[in-house]
Amino acid sequence: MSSTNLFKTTVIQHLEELPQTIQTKLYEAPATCLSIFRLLPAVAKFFITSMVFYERPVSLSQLDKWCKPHARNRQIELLQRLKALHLILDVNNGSHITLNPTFRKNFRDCLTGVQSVNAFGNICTTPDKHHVDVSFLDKFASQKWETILHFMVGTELVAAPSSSVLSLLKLGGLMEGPGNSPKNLAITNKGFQFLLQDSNTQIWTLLLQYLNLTKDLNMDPVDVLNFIFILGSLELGKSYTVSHLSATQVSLLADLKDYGLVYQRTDSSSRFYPTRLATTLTSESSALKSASTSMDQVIESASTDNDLSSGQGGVASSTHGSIIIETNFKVYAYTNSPLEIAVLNLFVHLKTRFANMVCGQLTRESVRSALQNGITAEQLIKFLETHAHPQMRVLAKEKLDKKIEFDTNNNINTAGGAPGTKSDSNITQHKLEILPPTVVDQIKLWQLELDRIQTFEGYLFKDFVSQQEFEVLNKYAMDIGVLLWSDKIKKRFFVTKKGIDQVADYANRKIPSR
Amino acid sequence: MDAISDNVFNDLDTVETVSDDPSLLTVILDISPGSWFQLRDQISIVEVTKSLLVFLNAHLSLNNSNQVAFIVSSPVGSKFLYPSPVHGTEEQRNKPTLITMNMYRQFRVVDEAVLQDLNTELEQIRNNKKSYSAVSTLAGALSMALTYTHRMLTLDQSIRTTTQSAINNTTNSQHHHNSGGTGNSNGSGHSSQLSSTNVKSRILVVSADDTDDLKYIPIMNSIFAAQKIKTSIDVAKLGAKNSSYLQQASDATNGVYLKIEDPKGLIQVLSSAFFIEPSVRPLFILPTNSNVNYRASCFVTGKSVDLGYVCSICLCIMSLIPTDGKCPTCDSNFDARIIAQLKRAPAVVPKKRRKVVSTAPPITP
Amino acid sequence: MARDDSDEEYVAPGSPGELSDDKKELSDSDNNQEEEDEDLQDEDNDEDDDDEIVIAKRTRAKSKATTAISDLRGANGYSWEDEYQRSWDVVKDNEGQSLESIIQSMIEARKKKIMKNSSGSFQRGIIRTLIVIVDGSQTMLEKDLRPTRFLMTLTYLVDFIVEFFDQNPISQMGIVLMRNGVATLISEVSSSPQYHLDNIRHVKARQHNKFEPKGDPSLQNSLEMARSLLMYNFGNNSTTNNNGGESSKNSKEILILFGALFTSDPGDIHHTINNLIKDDIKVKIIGLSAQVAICQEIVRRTNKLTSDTSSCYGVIMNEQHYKELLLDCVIPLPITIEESLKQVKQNRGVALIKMGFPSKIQLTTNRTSLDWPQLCACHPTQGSEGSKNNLLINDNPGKSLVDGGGGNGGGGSIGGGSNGNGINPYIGYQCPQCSAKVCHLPTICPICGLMLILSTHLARSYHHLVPLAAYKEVPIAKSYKSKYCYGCLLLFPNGIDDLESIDKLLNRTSSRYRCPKCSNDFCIDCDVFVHETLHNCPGCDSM
Amino acid sequence: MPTATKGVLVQCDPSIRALILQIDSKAPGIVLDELDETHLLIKQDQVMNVKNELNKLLSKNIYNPFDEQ
Repeated sequence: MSSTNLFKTTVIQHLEELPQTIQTKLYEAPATCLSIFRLLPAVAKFFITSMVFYERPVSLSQLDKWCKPHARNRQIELLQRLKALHLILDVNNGSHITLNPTFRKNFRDCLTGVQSVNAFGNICTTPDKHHVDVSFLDKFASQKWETILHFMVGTELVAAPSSSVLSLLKLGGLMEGPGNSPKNLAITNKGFQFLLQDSNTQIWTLLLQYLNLTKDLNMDPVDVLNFIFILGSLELGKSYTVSHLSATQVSLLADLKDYGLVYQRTDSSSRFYPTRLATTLTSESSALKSASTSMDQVIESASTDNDLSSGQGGVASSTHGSIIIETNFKVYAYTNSPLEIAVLNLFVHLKTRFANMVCGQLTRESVRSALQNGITAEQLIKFLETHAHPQMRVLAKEKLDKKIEFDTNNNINTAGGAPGTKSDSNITQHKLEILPPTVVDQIKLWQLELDRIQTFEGYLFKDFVSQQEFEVLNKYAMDIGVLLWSDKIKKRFFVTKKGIDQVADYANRKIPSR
Repeated sequence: MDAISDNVFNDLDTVETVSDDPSLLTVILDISPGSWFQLRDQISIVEVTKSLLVFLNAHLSLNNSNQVAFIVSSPVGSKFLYPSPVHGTEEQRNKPTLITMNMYRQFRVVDEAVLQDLNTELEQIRNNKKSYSAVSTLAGALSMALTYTHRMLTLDQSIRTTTQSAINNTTNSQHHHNSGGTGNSNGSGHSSQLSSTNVKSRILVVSADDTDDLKYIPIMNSIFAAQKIKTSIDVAKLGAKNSSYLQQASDATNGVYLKIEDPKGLIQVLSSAFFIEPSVRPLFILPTNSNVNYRASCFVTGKSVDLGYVCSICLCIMSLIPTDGKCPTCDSNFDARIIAQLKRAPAVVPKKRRKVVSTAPPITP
Repeated sequence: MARDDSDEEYVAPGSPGELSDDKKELSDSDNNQEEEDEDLQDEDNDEDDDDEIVIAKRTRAKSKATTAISDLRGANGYSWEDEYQRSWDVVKDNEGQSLESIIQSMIEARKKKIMKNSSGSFQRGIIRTLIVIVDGSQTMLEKDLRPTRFLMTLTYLVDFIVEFFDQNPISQMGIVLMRNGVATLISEVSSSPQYHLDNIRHVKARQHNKFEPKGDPSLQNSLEMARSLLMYNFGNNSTTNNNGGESSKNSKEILILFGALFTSDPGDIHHTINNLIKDDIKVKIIGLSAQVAICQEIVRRTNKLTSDTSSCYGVIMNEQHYKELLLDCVIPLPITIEESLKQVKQNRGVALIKMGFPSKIQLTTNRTSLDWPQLCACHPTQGSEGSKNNLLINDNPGKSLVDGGGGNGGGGSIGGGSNGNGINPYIGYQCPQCSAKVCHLPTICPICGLMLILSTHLARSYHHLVPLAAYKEVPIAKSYKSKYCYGCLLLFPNGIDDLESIDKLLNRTSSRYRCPKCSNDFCIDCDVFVHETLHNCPGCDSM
Repeated sequence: MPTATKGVLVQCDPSIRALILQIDSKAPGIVLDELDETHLLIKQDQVMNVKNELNKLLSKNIYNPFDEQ
């Protein structure tokens, strides 16, 4: 959940920064409305839906009545957000709000199913000569996507991704090096962090980079965004016609093919297939998991060996967790994918490798090396959480339930008195601890340990003649925000490197004039 | 550990606590013809269903992994319309579609299934004479909703081998047929097992039944089960009267109970008051427009009582002392002396009243 | 951490051991037991081991005979006596038969066993008053249950309390700690689970100083205290009214969680037992180490059993079994034939209770509910200790306000005052007889003395009265008429074409469980859920 | 007339400060000024050196599970 929130905010942030005219243009497409709606936080979704079928403006005081006092802050923040997106508009001097009319119309059309023909892509009616099924698409998508990731971790014997991908990686600061030759590129700190995110986040990171590029490429950002959002609502395994797309979108298609988001047999082919990576763009989690993708394939092949039921294949491709962490910092990962092992190797001291799993240990050294690569403790923990084995999740859930049960238990005798109200507030006191708390705390401590000292370059001012002289300069430094440290008694203070010129100037003006 | 107040440790707490977990919404529509006949001037079943479908669409649009179920309860029986296990056979597929092809796929699948099956269901009621007299099967529908919810909540990871693949087959075949051969969809089939541990769920009951002749014990059992699996029961009551059982159901499960005066505005109420997801419920003040009545109903007359007699063996509630001195439910003979005491005219003098009282077991000393 | 769930699973091997041998020892150990009782204090350490083993075998034989044992762990009784079972040993490879079906049938078998079938209509004493006596003697520090016997007992007790009030909503409970030769009341008789849970937590928190297990246990002292508690909570009625009807509608019960192997009493415990019988108090005992003769006698005599005490006196074999035994005590006791005969003989009917079903008062504005503290007429009858600690609003003004109008209401307080009992200050209930407002249910109206209860409280017990018939497993066949579970739409596996192969797959099931009434098929999960939680058949109620 | 000294301000807890002073005592010329309990002024080119030394010192006290094997 946390990692998906991460990408959501970045997408939303990107949208928030767009000028209003572009935003309004975006809202003209029902698919985009739906996708943007999905990206909003839960409470915002509620506000929006409650206004979709309500024509008149809603007064803010009315809205306040919905929220419990402790949620007030969140509500205000959300409204700010929605205003930034121009989803809601102020009317009556800000005492009332109303939904963006374009958005309201299109979202409502979307819900009631009366939108225009093309809103959710145009399905090819004729059968494809070259049969394409879902498993093929999955394979295609994961192959394309993994190529990129493998290239980033530097796995050998992997064909380099196309040059457009490379330039995107470079532009996004994920890799750096002279020129665009694949050999010269090296992964950056940001790139390491990128690897630890789930594939949805990764794709969005790249797509956002792409959006930044659109201006240089003379592409209409609205067109691009609309297409991306439409992709998110297409059906997996169906082919769509290229003919209805705008020129911008057709050129976009070629690039998306490189990322594995869509499949097109040849560049001139009149149809394209969205892959799972694309259809889950605006959804939660069912996309291919970055590092665990290959491990799913292992499961899949294993399951076919065991002749399990046919439904298993589909299930396996979306199984997510595979990592078990014990309280003694031992890590077991059921994988044999070089990619996942490479990622794990970033912060786990791997010891043993078996046919379908690797064992290792989180050590101070291994975590430190990751931290020194710019990966934060937070990211490590999130990665481990999202990739935790389902069994760990189940156990954590059980523990949490027990805690809550123990704490509340008030829904037993108060059959009349709304049991949920109290227990709900209690639930928030306990968090789901998927990872052993010892490990989580230790990783954080290791990060703290790394920055035991904080250093600032700058200048120390001392040897003031009078207290007043000190006060004047000290105050000035503080006012312009360059003061880092000061000691009134010993009459010394420290300013940043940036501030030294200003402070020195000021001192020269003040002190001689005295 | 407490001593560490570094922001590294606090960061996690500031992350939004409201999760966007997928949620399951089960709608139960009571289509007993009698009650809707009463409302014929205001709204028809089809109109209500249309509103409900938009409501379901809105729920689906919240989150890609959200799921819905639709159950109708009629005097003929309760039935799943969506997900419908029988749906998707060859004949069904060739029927003309009721929903425009342009609708968003997830919505279309649900809406189509519900509308088609609702029509057959209404047809059945029309042909069935029994339907005009029989009692409501809402309790059964609630039970079905709960078993279904239970299934969705507790898809056990450890037994994935068969059950889950089977479940996926159900839902997938579902999609498969409804959407004309999509193959493996990424819709509910997938998310169902992904989210097995953190699905939230709620049930919405839409009823226009004013008779309130629900079976008491099954309804109560359902309420307790809903409490246990932390599922809220929301109730949208149309018609003239409040339903005390449904009020109790929503009150006891932290649900929303609203009596809708003007059914024309149903969609607005659905999309606001009934749209509070379980995950954000702690943040909202739940709407209500009635005082809950916890009166029990008499086992003999079926009327609700606020002052009654209870058999100490089977705990059945009676509004009157039975004339034959026997419990109507368990046939035990009542103690004649106690009956005599109870039958005595209501005592005005406090002392006598205390005697009456003394037959009751003291719960507090 | 085991990745594979099946590692956790111990599959019971075929019927072990011979009973006859064990039974012989049983009589031997009985003698041992008697001697032991005579010099309880002098129980010697070097003999201890021998005794334990004999006794252990005895209880094992017992449990086997009565089948009330854990079926998840080894069937040999103690799990550590079992031959080591590897979960993969159970799986026999049957020439390419899919493992999947075997595993599934194993899982189903496990689930099936979890359910205890208790259909058949019983008359039960549903309004129960139960005193739980927890052993707090030195023996409870033993670490054979992790982390200690005492701590585990308290942990399980929490579950028990929750479950108890869930199933017996209009019952009361009290908790007594048996420690250092005396009985200490740690939780007064109350019908609020929260109150007990708070007290248990309190004991847990101070288990290393104030409530550290210490000294010898005294059964007599604790039984006497429990008896007086029970009599106090019933006394008023039976003396003034003297109609004796209580015995059928109210059951007085004591549950002892006994870790020691002896009791150190100030007087003659047999005298106490006689008193218990006279007052119609039933005692159940769960032993944590071995069977003790005096316990057996208490149980046998108070429950009027002839010889087999296993239904009321169990000795745990492992942690799982402990929990099972404890949770067994949640189910209301059936009224014995003897008692119902007695009733008929004396020509006395059962009691009829007048009760009020108050309506909830919650301040509401037009559309929203408001949380607003209200005044109430009831006073904190129990747990005054607790209410002193967390007072929301000053007690005194409330008192004067209510006292003005109150008859025997006693001291009143503002609704939130008595939070020790887990009362919500925002919700009030109005007595239908005198319109007084009370803050929690069930209770007795402080003004008019009417018993006030929510219909939901009664309703929680109804499923005991109308038990749902067990679903029957559908026999294996080539094809079935049902394709999916009626309750949850789960697809069932198809029929087995090759019926001959069934012999090899002993455990194979059809995965269908049919309701005898409505003939709908359900999956095992729904079966468990329907019978354990819902108590409604979705099929029958939909017809 | 006040003077400005170029340097790097180090913010740390007292225990680390003590360690840095210890490093300084072995190889003098690192620390320019001791400002207060939690601040030190050190030479700009010595920052990496101090960090490395510090890591070495701190690592001494860390248990490494692989040392035993």
